[in-house]
Amino acid sequence: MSAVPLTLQLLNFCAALLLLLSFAMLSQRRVVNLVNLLAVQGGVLLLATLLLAARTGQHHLYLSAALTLGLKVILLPWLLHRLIRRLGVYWDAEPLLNISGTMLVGVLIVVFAFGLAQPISQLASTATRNAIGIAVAVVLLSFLMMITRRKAMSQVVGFLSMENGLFFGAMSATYGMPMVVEFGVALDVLVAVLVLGIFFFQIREQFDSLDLHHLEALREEAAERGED
Amino acid sequence: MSLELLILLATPLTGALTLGVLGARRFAPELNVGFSLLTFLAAGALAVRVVAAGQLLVAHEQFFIDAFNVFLVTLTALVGLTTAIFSRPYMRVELEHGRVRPLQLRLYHSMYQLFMTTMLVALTTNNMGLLWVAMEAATLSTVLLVTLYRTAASLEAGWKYFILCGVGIAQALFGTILLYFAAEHAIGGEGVSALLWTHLNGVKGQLEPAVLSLAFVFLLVGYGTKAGLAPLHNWLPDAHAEGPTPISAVLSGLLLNVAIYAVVRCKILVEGSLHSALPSQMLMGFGLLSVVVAVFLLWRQRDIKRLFAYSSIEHMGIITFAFGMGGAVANFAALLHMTVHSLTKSAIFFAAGHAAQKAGTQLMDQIRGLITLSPTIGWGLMMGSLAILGMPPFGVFASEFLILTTAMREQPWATPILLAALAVAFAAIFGRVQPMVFGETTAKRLPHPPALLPVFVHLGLVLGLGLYIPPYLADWYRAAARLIGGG
Amino acid sequence: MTPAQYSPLNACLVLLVLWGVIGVAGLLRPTSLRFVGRTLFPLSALVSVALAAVAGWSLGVAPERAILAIGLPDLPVHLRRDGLSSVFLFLLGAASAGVSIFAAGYFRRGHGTSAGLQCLQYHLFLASMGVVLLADDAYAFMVAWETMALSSYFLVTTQHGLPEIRRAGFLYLLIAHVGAISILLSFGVMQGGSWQFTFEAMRGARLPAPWAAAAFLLALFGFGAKAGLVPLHVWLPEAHPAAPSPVSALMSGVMLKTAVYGMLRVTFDLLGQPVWWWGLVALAVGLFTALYGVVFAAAQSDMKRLLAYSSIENVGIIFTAFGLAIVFDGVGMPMLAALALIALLYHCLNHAFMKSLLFVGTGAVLHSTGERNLGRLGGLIHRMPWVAWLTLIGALALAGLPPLNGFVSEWLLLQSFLFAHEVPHTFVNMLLPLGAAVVVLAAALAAYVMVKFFGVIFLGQPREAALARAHDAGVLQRLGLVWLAAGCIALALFPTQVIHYLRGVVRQLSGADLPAQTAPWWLLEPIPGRQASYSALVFLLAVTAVVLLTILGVRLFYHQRVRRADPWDCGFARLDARMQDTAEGFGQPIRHIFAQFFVLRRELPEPFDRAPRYRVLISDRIWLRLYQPLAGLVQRIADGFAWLQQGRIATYLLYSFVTLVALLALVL
Amino acid sequence: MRPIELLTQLLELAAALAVAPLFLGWINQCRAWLQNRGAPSIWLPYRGIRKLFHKDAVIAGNASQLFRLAPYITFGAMVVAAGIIPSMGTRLPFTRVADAIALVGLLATARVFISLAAMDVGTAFGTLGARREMMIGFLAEPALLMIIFVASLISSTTALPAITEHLATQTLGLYPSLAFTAVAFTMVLLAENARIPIDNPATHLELTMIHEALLLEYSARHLALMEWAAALKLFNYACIGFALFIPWGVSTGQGGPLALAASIPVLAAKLLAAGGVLALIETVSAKLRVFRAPEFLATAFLFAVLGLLVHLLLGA
Repeated sequence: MSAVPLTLQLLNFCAALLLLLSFAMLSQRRVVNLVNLLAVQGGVLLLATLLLAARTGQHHLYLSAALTLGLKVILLPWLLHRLIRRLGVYWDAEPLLNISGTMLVGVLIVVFAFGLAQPISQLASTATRNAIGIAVAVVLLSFLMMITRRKAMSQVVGFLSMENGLFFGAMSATYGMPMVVEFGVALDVLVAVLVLGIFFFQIREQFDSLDLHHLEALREEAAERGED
Repeated sequence: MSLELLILLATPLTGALTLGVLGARRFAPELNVGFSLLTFLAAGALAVRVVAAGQLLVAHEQFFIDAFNVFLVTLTALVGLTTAIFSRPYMRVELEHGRVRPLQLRLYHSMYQLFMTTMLVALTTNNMGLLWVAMEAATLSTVLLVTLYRTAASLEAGWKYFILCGVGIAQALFGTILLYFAAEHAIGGEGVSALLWTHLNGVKGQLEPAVLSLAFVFLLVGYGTKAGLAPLHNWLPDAHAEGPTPISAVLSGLLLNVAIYAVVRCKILVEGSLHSALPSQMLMGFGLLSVVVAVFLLWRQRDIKRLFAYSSIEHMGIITFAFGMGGAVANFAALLHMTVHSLTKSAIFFAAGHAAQKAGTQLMDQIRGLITLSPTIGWGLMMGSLAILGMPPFGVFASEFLILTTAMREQPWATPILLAALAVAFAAIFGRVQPMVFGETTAKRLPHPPALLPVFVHLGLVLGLGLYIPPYLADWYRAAARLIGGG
Repeated sequence: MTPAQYSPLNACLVLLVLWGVIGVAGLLRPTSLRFVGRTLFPLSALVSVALAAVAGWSLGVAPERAILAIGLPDLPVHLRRDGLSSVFLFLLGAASAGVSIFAAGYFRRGHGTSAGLQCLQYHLFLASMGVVLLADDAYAFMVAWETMALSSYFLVTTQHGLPEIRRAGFLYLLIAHVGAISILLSFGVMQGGSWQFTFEAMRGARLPAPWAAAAFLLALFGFGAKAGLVPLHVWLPEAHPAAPSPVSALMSGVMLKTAVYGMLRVTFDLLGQPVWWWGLVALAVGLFTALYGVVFAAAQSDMKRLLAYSSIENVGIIFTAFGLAIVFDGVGMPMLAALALIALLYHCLNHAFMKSLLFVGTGAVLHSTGERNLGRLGGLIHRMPWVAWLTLIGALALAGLPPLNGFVSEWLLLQSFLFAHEVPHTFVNMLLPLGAAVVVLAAALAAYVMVKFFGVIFLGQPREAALARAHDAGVLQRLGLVWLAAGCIALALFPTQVIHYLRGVVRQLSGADLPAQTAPWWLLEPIPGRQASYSALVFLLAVTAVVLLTILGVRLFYHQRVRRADPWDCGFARLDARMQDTAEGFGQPIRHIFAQFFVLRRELPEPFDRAPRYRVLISDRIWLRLYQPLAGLVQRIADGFAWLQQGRIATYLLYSFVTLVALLALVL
Repeated sequence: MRPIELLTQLLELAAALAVAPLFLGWINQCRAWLQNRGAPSIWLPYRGIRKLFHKDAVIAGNASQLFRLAPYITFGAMVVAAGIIPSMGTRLPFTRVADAIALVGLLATARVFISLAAMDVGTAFGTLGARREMMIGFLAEPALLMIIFVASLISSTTALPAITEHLATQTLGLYPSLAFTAVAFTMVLLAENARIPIDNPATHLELTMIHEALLLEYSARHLALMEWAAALKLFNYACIGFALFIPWGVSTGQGGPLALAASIPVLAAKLLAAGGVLALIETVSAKLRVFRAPEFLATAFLFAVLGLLVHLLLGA
């Protein structure tokens, strides 16, 4: 173990932390806390990026670290908090699948993800080979979270944590994407959140609630055939 | 950076900005048409140049035009133009009905141009990452258009569109990352170039199969969601039905094509590295599943735009199946089918949109006797439906002819399914369209004459493609088919 | 064109184009009956005559090709005219000439599609049939084929205001489309992986046996759907009554034959070597169709439905001959195969004339009485003698009675059946002669049907007062009727000449041929030495001679006095026209004997009804047992899929998730 | 053609025309004897015909030309049929014109015209008769064709004279298959000629009759022709039966005047015997309900098919 340098240990630690955080989100039912957790996740991501930058000395990593700080640690949580306050949605209703069950499925997903990441890790020359597995796990867990939640807001949080997972995957596997792409992605995420904001207000003024069961009208109901 | 390309990409972008300011003025629709026209001209020039000078690699290799995407670019620009022409009177009527307010009209026009930009970027870029960015941007630019009417249904549709496509596209991003990862491995990590399709294509032989198969799954699920392949299609009918008709037309006619385009680009790489039939089988599976699911859901539609949305899913399925079969003929047929489908389907949406406006409803049971109400709309809808159902001498038949005959030889097991599916589709769609076109009418006339020029231009083109494919076009298709491989 | 480059094929093409031009011309003044009806349609009739002449003249001419510069990139439109095409082109021209000239007098003001548009669709229909017969590659064939279906669909739905007509059109186009896809798949098999869709390449391709069988069966399904083989016949009795009578005449007289043409083309030309058991399949289907069709025809009470079902019967007979030909050809009896094929082609020609004649006859009746229901017709022979007597010719011909033409082809068919026992397969050689019995039963029933058809419409007393105002057909309509009747008679009296031409066609098609004909020109003796001979001409002369002699004798030896009186009323003095036997009554024995064919619903009057009424609803068992369950099945599956789509976004996300995980597991 | 052949032809026609009513008379005679009641004069049919010819024709007011033409056509058809069937000699110049199948067709034509004529007046009875007549027809025709099939399988031709000649000059004279078909043929004959058990020529009770219902509106010369044609039809059927099943005695091959002369008494003998047999059958059997007729004729068809199979099996 001593062979492993400190930064690397720290990186692995961050990875583990990310996984923990996504489980925490999965179990969390208060929307405010969800957002906070998201912010923390961003923070860990930032930390990981900095560590990686320090270790490899690739400068564009600093840039993406800055992006992360600005976007994922400060801007998005702030926006979401404002939305929550303006719309007054603090609690998510009872999730579709109860927490413990969700946890169980989550564990299975983690196993699956690690198994999946095995072949990749074999040939990863980068420092944080085994981090990819975790990235996949985070992505899938956020997916699970989106499936199980009822409030639009928590789905959005899930969506963003999925983005975080992706980001972590990109970094750990390849020291981040080329800058063009990084910016593009960041821009998209930003716009996405803005659009979301507009959405929320529209939905709100339409249904005066963000509960998703309002959004289940468009379905395939029985249609009697005309002449044919 | 070639001039044509510059104009091609810059025009809609400036259009988006300009209309973002002036979009609410009376002349905004004309402006919209103008920008689209300019784009189309640029696309034409580009096509001519590429046909003359072969493929084109510009802007530090960031942009890349070859036979495969150049005809899609032209097609996109053309449909963009005709849709703009169509939306002029259409949105006017909507305005008078008070379904939209001037400010929303501004949003509409600006987003329309932005959407065109993203489409064109996605088609012309050489950078898989940029492709992803453009696809995501396409979603974002259309999602607000879907909710333009602010009705409950449109909001729901928009929300589903946003979430499902967002999540889907996120998978695509992960796939792209894995691709990058593998590429870095093969090429050695000089950052940017490892995402350039041309480079990847060059070294696809050495890409790590294990990674690429994973990457392909993520990419397929991601872009497949946008292409509306079952079971990832659920956003599509809602978004098509609830948005304004011009948007339904471009979503169906362009976005789906571009998504398929992305999938095929990825397939080329993955197949090159895997040397296994896995990707083809996945495509064929998705294709058949989409066709079957779509035709059976067609059977029970009541909303005219939903109906044709499902028919779009069906045709995407057919195209995917054809690409999955591979081989010169099948690829050729698939490309042809992409062309004729987007032309026909947008034409149908134009006609259907006018029909719905005239009848004041989208429910097919309440639309009757169009042929007496307005012969042009009636015949447009009738001919369009017959064309999309693969009735010769329309071009859709030409491609289906090739696809079916190929399937009969290559994948005979699939033909009974296709036969049954096409039969059900015919019964479903024609059984609905016939009473709408024929019979006794109820609705009243409207002040604005319908802009049916686009409808008949499109149908004319499709008809022409059915009877005679000009040599240079055929060469395009052949070259593209060769590019995609198998040929 | 100069005689140097004159070729029948070019001439045919020019004529087809002319049809197209005439059709488009109809759009110039779409609502003017004078222009469309009195000018364009006679012109198109002239074109038809020219086509018939060219085709007839080109029967002996060697096959010729042409390639047009349109079509798919690697597949320009190939055209080829050989004997087979010529026969059917002749059929097309000759039949459509009569129908068009009739149609010229048929147009009326009325809502529905305008005359000009009908003119366009009508001529598109004719031209596409012509192209079907000339096409020499799969794509051109399919395009023409579907254009034919489409144009006829629009003609069927001329009166699209009425729901039942829309329904008929829908059913027709649906089945036609499914059939077309099946034909397409059959072509897909036949191109044998060479990706050459020209018929030339298909002739060259040697398919392994199972593939060849698949191609044949697919083609049988596809063309059978168009020809109206049971159980794919359901569209036919709906579409034929729905269409205007001239169109029904064309659909029944000519379009059904294009399906036969396609079947012959595929089996004997493209596949080359048919296997004998294919013939058994076709034979079985054909026989069943013949019986089914004629039994239902006997039970109908709508005159056009009746004719439609009788068309199904004749298609059945044609496919019986087809199957027989394949069997003989497969077991190496070329002479008999030739005989069966000649019978087949002959019957095609016959049916084209007879059925067109009857349909335009009903058209004339419909035109002057506005009535299609047999229960409201009767006694028209007094009001419309022309139509009546000319229709009688068609009816007798269709009943297969000598000396008219229907008998000739059935006679040839039976002659070839006589040898079935020599087929070197046990069971087959015992069962085949029974097929002959079925054919005869069908023919005899056809006579029954025709007696009902003619008797109820034209004989007896008028069942409605309105019929007193019925007027005979106009000049143009008479011309059409006369032309078709003359065709029937010509085909009846000069079989040897017709067969002389058909022999060449059959030789070209399958290499089989009859032995050299030794009989004199007036005597039909297909296989010399068997003394099985028939001469319609002498036959007719003999009967007429005897009849004339008898009449003469009676006049000579006895007197001519005739008194008119009321018919014998059994002392019940208040007999009126409505007490005549009805069409339903006439069909009653058939319903009784073939009860298991029908699903009957009867409404019998109560003894003390104020307004007693008797109604019988006859429905097609196949429709109830096959098609409705099919629709139900589709509905159920659709509901199943719909259940998956409940609008909850979480569910949709779950679908994506599961798909993702499943695929990942797949590649793992 | 040789004069002798022409002579034969003419003789046959003359015989048919002359003897047909007599044959009818003879059958009635026999039946009367069998039912031991006093027999009417054997010449009665002739008298009836002659009387009818002299009467004034009364025609329904709305009868059309078809109605007046039908009797002549029917009569003509029967005469032509008589010319085809080899009752005395097989070398008939006219027979090449029509083989057995054409003969069946000819009889069918006659039937159709009678039925149409019956429908022409438009009374209930006419249509009823026409309906039943056509029903019997389409049931009987397949059976008759099967019968002819068997015979023509044996002699590999459908020309009636050729069949007769082949059968008559055959050394082996005994065909089990023909035995079956003979039974079938007798049944068809009864049905086709409106005899018991299908129809009762002696009754005028409208609801049970077939043949009489058809002729209900006819009178005078038309009726006479119809009756004569009916007699001819019966005679023809009898002769078909002779030609197929007891062909011996006709002048075959190069048989000269002597053979022809010899064949006349033979024919007479056959007719007498046949009349007796018919009378016997009609006496011992009762009339069936109309809807038993299908079963009756189905049985006939079955016998014919059995004959066919037996032939294919034994080659005899």
